[in-house]
Amino acid sequence: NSSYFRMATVAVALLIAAFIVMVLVGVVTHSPPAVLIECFLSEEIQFAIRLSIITSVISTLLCILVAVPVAYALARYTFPGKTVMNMLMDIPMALPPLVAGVGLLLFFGVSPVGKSLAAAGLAFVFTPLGIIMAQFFVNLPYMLRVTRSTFQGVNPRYEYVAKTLGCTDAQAFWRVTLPMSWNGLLAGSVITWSKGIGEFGAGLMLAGATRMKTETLPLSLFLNMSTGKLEYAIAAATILIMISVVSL
Amino acid sequence: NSSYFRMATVAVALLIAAFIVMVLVGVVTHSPPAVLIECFLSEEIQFAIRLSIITSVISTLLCILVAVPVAYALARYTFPGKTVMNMLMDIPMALPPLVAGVGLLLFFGVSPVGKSLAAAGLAFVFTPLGIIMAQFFVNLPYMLRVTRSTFQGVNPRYEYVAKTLGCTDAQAFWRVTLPMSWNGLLAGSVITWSKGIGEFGAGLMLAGATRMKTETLPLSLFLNMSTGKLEYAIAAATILIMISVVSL
Amino acid sequence: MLVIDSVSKSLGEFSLSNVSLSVEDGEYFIVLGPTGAGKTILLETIAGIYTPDAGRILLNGRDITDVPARERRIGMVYQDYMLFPHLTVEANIGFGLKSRADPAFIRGKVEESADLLNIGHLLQRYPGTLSGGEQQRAAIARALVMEPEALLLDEPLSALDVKTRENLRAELARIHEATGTTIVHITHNFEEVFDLADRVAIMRGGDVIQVGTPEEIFRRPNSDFVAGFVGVENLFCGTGSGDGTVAVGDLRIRAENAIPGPVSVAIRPEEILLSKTPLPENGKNVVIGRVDSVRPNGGLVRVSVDAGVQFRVTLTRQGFEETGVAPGDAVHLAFRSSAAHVYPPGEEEEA
Amino acid sequence: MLVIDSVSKSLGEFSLSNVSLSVEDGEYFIVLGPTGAGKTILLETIAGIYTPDAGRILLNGRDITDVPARERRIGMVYQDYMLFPHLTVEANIGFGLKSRADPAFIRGKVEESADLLNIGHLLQRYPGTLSGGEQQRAAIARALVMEPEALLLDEPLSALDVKTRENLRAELARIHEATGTTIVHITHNFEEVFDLADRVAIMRGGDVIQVGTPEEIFRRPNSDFVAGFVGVENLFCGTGSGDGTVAVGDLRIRAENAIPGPVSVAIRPEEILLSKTPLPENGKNVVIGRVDSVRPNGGLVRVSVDAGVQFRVTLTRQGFEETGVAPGDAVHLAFRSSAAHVYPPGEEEEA
Repeated sequence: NSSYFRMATVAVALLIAAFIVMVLVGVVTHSPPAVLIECFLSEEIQFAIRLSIITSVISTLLCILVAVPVAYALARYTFPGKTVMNMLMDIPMALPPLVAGVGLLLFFGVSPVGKSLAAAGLAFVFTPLGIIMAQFFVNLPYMLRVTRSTFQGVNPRYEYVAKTLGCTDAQAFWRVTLPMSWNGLLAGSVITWSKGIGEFGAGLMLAGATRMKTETLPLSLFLNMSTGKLEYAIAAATILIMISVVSL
Repeated sequence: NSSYFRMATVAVALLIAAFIVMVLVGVVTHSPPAVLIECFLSEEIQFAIRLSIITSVISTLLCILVAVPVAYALARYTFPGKTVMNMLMDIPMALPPLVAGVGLLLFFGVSPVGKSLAAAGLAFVFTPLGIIMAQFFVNLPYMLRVTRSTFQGVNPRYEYVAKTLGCTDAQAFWRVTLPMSWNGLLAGSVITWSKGIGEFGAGLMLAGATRMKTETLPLSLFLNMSTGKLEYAIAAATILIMISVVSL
Repeated sequence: MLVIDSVSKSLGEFSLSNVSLSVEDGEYFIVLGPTGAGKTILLETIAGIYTPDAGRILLNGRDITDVPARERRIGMVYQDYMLFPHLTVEANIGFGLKSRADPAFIRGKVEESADLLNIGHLLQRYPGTLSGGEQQRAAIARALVMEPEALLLDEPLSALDVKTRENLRAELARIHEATGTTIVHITHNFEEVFDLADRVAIMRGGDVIQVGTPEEIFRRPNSDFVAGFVGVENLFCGTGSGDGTVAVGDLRIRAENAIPGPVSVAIRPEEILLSKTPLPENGKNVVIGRVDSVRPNGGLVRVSVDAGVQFRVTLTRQGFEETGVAPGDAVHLAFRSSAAHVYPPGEEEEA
Repeated sequence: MLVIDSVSKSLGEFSLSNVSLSVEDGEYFIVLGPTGAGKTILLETIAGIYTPDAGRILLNGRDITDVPARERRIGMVYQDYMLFPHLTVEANIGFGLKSRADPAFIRGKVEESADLLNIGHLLQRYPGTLSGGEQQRAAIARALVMEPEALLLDEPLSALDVKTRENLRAELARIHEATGTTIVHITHNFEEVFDLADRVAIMRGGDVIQVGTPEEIFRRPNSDFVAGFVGVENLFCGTGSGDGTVAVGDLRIRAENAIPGPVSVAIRPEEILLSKTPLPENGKNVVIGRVDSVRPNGGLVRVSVDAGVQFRVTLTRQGFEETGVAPGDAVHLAFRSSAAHVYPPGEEEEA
């Protein structure tokens, strides 16, 4: 009968959904509420929350600032290097953040460019600034993807009409394409921000895992797991789960 | 003039592309080739390569096996829990793998289900099996997304016609929808595999970082960075970059 | 005989509400209606893709309402062909036979069906390499090879260019004659009706509004909607009297059917004669008016005449030039009483 | 005057090859052609969206080939309206004025333009809440408020339903009369030509094939392509002689124009008289044949007559019924020599 197939596929779907929910709920319900709240209010977790929010907001703003012009160029213009650029945007789907972190570490720690930046006061290695750079580097391609497809979704004829009505390219973008793209940009920013909050591998390499210095929520989770302070780790994990769920 | 805007956006795009390329090239060219090759051939890196390939291939096969029926159910049927299911598929865009790893650690290490599985010989905690589970759990939602959109791209009327020609639901799927979806499934599998190879956070938590036991390439990179064996870390990173670039 | 008995089905924006139709054995039945009228949903419900929310479907006496699609013996052909792109034309046509019989039997049936559709030379090609017309032929062959008790065609000509459409229209008529299969064909294009249909149903918003022969629908619409859909440009509100005439403003029009009280009168613009000189009455309605405007439109000329109410008359160019009429001229109009059809006023009256 | 002088432009699958046209001041110029003929690219090149690969564009004597779109004073209206969805109708219409002048001036101009298009009551609405016809009116108002020297319309009626299309067609004629703006309107729909165009250009595959008044194009096509496009169903191959007649098989046809040697002859199916009784010659071509088939088609009847070559004759139903003709009857056909147009054979002959 035709419905057996349907029942079988739906059953697998429900089973998998149950497994995912159980894993997540297992984390959130592991500690008794009182312990959880105590951990939330501890100086360390409070520091991690603050640092995570500050770094992720700044890196998201940087992503937006860079992604908007780059995505527009990719969506509307042809230029040498465009193909490479589009490929680079696909790499992070496959490039581990850990490797990106090592790359950034070498770039800012060893290369002449990085050394002169550090000499000028812009030190990224083992500093909170490094966390921002790590988040920016790892998340930029995602933001670029979302922004590019948002711009591609706006028919260029809107801009053509704007130009026949007296707009320069920049005015047409500013008065027409950008306002028509708000929803896409907003959605992209929220994802970027929430990915930034959860960024671990690249930050670990570039900014290191120094308690109360570069300790964002994921690094706090890692440090506390390593040192066996399970309840603090759970607290950090719980906050990260809540952020993921809320940002959907 | 209208081309200023164009030049400005393209310039930002090229600058960012150059930055990304420099960071990646910096890693690959850091060690002299002779050192790199020596590291490639070392017992440790050889072990990591083997373990990475074995675990990622198995986890990818598991992802395909689960994703195909679930994605089909999500693409074609309505059932209770479908909305939740679709939301769960969006969570990993935001949920840090580290948190997923803690969740899996608690589920398999502490929960009754996990304990009875371990008693039955299926131990996931601090074992290579855990690496497979971590990769499966983190990558499944990506595979699901790709597979779902592939199935959604096949007009259901092909199945309707197949049914009027005597097919059951399962036959229509097997003889029509699946063959029409090969390209999408293949692309999704390659991405899943290459993400599996690079998976770090979840594996670190569930399988731990034990040299020559659960040492995949990313864990090798991490362990060797921690212990200051930079040339080994670079070797692992170089292999990971090559895999990312090749799998595009 | 295919009987759709009070079938309702709701699928979000499209729906069927209490649709009843019966299609005779071997009949070529066309369902005509604008986009969104529920035509495709009707076909898919007949084919067994959807189960009706209410009502029954009977095929040759058998109640097939709950029979799955694969056991209904009903063929389906879509506007976009839906040929399986990963299979050759031969494998497409043989798709439904595969589980049934030995390869030689399948091969024979496939070739027979392909020959009927004149695509015997395309069997080894893949659908992506065929023209639209060839793909549609292959899709029809794929359905016919199953020897269905009814064949459903979902706008089979809409995706084709004008020339191919005409060829395939002739082909459909030929195939219908050769196989004798009962065909239900849906379309929004009135042109297909005259060449193909034995009977026509007009649908709108999930309802069947009128059923009849093409001539009946075309000349005797039962509502403003059908009248507008089949291109009756002269629609007047009037009052019917018992003696078979209708008062429209100051005019008294003799109509073919008589309904007392408020009515609508429909007169096709091609059924009106126009002349500068008085026309012999011969039992016709004769009206005098003045030409408002003359609009050449392709090979036709549309003349608007003020005779108290506004009449629209369509002539060929040749015919128009012979009348020698120009805007402002006084003219005589004549039309048979059989050209004036009366129906109750208001939207959506049932037949 | 708008002059397109030998303009070429290649954009992947669409292109213009050496197109030359000149549109007079205040003219309503229609460019007609099938999908993919390069019509939209032509408009967008005129508007300044693309720079031509070769050739020049002149507007009222000024060479605007390299002038950016924003300084060309050319308005553009697309089939899909392209109203800015985040702005009210008022802000859409005033969009182009925003940088120019004080709010009161803008307000006045916007209201004037909106009144011209009868959308004064919709100014505070957002485009998403308007019907297709209202959106197209707003799009036209937005272009007109800039007082362009030329207005380009890209299939402005194609996205609308039949009724709205007719209204807006009349509206376009009125606006053209009221403003006197030079209009270039592209379409694939021949119907729009008769109501609107002063002159027409036929395009195909990036080339302009023929330019002329609607009457000229309609009755005197210069190629098989144009003849087919405007619906000339009788196309015969023949041999012209010096005396103004053309031999088509055994027939000798007097044509309006004479070309010696191999020619094509085009005769519109509506320009042929059909009768059971002999027709007076009066300088007409008279042909005797036998009726092959009679196909009622809507309000028209298409008759196919075998007279050595196959003639197709279109009559209204009324006209057909008066002839009393049935399939198999011997009939007389007559058509004026001016109805037979001769052009050199072969595809794509230039005018």
